[in-house]
Amino acid sequence: MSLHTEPVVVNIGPHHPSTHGVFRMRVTFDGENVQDVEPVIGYLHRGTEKLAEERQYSQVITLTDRLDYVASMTNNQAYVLSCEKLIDIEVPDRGKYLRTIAAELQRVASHLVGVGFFLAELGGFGGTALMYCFRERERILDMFEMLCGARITVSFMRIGGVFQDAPEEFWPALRKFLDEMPGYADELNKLIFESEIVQARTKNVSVISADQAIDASLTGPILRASGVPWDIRAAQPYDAYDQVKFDVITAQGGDNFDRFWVRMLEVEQSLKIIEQCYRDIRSGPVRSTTSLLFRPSPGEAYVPIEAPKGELGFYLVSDGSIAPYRCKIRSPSFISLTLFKEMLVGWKLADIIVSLGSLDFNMGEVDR
Amino acid sequence: MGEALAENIVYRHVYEFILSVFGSELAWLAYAIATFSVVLLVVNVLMLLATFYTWAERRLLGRFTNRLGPNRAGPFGLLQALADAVKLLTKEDIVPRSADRWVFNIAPIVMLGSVLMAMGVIPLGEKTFLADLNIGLLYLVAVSGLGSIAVLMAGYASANKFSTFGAMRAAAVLISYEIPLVMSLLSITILAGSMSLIEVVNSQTIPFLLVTPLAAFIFLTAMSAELNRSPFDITEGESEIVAGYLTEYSGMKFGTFMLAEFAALMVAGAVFAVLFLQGWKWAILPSHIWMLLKVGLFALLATWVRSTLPRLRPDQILTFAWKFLFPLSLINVIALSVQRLLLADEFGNLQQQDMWLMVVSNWILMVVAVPVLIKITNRKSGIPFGESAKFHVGKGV
Amino acid sequence: MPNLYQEVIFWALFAITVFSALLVVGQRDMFRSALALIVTFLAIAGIFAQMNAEFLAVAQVLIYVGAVSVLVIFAVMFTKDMPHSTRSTNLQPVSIVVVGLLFIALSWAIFQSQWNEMPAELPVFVESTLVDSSSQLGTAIIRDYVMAFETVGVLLLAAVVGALALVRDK
Amino acid sequence: MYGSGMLKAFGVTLQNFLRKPSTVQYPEERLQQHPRFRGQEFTWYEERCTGCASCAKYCPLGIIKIVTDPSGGDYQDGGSYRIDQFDIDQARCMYCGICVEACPYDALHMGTRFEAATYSREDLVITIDDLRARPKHPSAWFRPQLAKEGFDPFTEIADWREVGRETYFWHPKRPEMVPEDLAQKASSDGDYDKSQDND
Repeated sequence: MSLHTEPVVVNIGPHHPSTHGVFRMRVTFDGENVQDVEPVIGYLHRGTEKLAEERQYSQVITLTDRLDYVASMTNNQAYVLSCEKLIDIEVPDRGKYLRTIAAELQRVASHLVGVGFFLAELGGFGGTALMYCFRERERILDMFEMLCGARITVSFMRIGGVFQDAPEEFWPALRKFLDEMPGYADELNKLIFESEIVQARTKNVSVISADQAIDASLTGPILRASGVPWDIRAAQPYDAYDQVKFDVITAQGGDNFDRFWVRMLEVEQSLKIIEQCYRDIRSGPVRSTTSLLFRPSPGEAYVPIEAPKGELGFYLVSDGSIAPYRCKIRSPSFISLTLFKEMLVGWKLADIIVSLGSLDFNMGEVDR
Repeated sequence: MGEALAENIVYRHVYEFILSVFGSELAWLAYAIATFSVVLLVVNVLMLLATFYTWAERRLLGRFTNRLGPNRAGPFGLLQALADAVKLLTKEDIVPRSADRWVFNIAPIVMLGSVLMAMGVIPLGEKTFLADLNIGLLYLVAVSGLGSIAVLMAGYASANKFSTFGAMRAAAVLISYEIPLVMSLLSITILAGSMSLIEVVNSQTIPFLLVTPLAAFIFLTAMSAELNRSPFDITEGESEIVAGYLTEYSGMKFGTFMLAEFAALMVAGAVFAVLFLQGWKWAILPSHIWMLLKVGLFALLATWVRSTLPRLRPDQILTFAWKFLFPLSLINVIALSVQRLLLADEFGNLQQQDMWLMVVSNWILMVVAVPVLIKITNRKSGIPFGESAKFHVGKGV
Repeated sequence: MPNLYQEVIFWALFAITVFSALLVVGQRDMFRSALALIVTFLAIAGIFAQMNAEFLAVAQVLIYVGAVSVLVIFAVMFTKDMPHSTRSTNLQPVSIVVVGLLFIALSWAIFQSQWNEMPAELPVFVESTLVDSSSQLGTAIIRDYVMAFETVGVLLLAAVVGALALVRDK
Repeated sequence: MYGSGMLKAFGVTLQNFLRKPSTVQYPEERLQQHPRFRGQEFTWYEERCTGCASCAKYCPLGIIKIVTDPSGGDYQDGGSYRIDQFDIDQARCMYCGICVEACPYDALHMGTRFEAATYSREDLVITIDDLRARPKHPSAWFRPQLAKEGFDPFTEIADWREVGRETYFWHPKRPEMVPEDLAQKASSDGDYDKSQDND
């Protein structure tokens, strides 16, 4: 016995409290069940790639800040690594370590934002976990301010190193953060991941299998949550990652819970990496080239890095002029949206939001 | 009803004053004005409490989330509610073009009305109540059902899909949680031997919270569902359906809805205090103060829950109601009936030592019944209860 | 003790009942019809309350307003083009005739009944009803007619189980 | 036991309830900024500026407009142009600081303020007169000489002589800091190159 009902098409976004920016979904609902999803992107398109092709290599660094604006450091890092490969220069050791520390701090900050919104998306009071996460992220941002004078749009890295050495007050602040952060992470575990309601809501929901994830070329925590131990930091080390030891976190479920849980565990690993960098960093120069303006010989370069959200890389083609001929951005957020429909169809309205959050994408990076 | 009102001190004074001024031939006027003034007093107490609570909840939530909360308007931000009201009043009143204008406008009034009507039977202190209905508990349930009609009206009339989602969810929650709620009220009736709220308070030689913890648990759960409070706030689920049935409301219509919601929480707190915490009774302090403190305790608890727990999915909420709460409330009612049958004397009254016996047996019942029922529900459906906190994490490379 | 105020209130409730009942059939918008039905139920509950049948009044609100009308609205929500769904059909003349006949029959029954005789048979019961109708009802249901009450309960349970069995996913 | 996870969550919120709030009351209290903070209100030292327009050239957004006049001054080696116009369109500025990094004469510094709300966009354009008139609170961003002297840009106003000069090639010569060296660092100041100071 069944009742004839008509599906409802609902536009979720671009203005919706939890679509992570101006993201729009055309969702076809049968009651509360999702029948079809169509992501609509492009509301934040700023033409970053074309802007980059109009600017000198060193000026593009400031544009990369604005791609994934919750993880500017890693954007900088991906871009300058590609540039360094293009003009073939070596970064001094201290510069490498500083970059690694900054990138890992940024990873912690980015994951904190992702995990902080988790509880809000599940429908808890929008401020609880978020405020706790932002409180800790604030300390990271304070450290970024010490490093480079800005908190979000950092422009910290330069081609050939970082722009300047860390000030002396940075190191005690980092030490304090490293000492206190595990306690706060434990608090977040208790608040979010051990709660039965959270587990009931997210376990076995929107499962992505390992094969599906690989086929869709997903990377980052989403891929690792499906059980694939692929981490570019371990597989193709860049900067100082070949000098540090850390575990590649994987989970087996591939569901919403595991995607967040992998992020939470990666925070732990990031702290471990920073700890080692803090121990191993030695005196020395932080930057090898001092010129803002250069003309690389014609060629191309692509260096992938493990950004908080997955593999990020800038494919640069040089024609010998002062600006890149082509700058293609391989952004993890955009590719994370590939499996969107497969993830959501068959689940409920309430699950859409959580699954969306579990991808932890950023519209600045999706639309570029 | 009128007799109970006549005991009211405000009523008596106003009535006598008007009689003394106009003479006894205008008794109907005195009756009308005196009744009106008492009703006005009670309604205003409720409204004042609700507006105060909007501030208090935001301050408390602020502290729970490691912030300060509103503290700018007036000392400690106490005038924040006033500032909000002024802001809402000066906002443009927008009605969507395709909305059913008439229903759209009347919905907030129905919502507030249902809450105010519930206030009619609740004793706010010793000898401070409007009416002592002998079916007070049923009246409360009946009147609170009206609020859901208002939600349905708002959801339909807004001509917005998010609003419709919210309204349908509200209806589903109402139908499901009314039953455990009534069951928990029934267990109170069994204990007190009356449905009058005054009688319920008078019969509480021991707080019923101790005597029947299961009923208190069911009441709190069902009430938070009826009030759209976390973790059952799917009706407004701001992360999913924007603001549910409130999506299209603006200005003071929105304000009326919010006021009604907070007032409903106050009413629920008062009901909880009356049913489970001996109402106005306690030592030393005046009865009204005790009542206020108990309502405040309930509000604090509600805020704490709101700050901590995320929301369940609608299907999980319904499963929770039908497969867990409903059997649990049946067990409780049956257990209490049997206890009363065994323990009551020939006049059907319960002595205090019998009550203590019930305290012991009911706590044992709770400790046994809840885990067993959870196990059964978990095995059968597995939906509302996830696994307990065990993580399976493999390390790669 | 029918006095002026009670008369006024009764006639007001009566007017509301009749008017909203007319609205139920006269509205084009089915949702508004359902709302008018709720108003009718409420007004009838008011009449019950005025007759000191408080339990009945509250039960009316609880069951009809709280539950039945919500189900009605649920059902109404399934209709297509809700705002214009109530249309007159060619059965209108037939229905007018049927309603007219029903009205005549009811009126005849009302005027034929010997109303004056009835209180004479049940004076004690009426008096006690005025005092505490709900406890009287409770006693009647749980003590005197408990068998019938439980039978109805079992019947309803069977109906619920049957309904569940019908809609269950195979 | 089932439900223990939720109870722990309640414990966490209670713990935070009793903790000191992590926010501050903004207009009355302010968070401490780092001297490197890149803010608004560029600090410009006209005496040091030669009008080379490096800043305008390196600005990724092209929002700096410099009009110079070679007729008046001696613009040969070591000399400077007369600067007629120096507009920074703050409304489009993203405070990346590349103009400061590009300035070869340490004439342009980032500012330290961040409250520049205005009612119209035109008010956000910093003209040369604004630059001259504004109190000089130079940020230590890319100006390590300021950080080295312990200059506090939030309270002090720095004269152009006080901010000093740093060669552009200071990076390799910098004594490096590791956490253990911090105490030592405090005593080993002043070994940067001041030979190119042309004040």
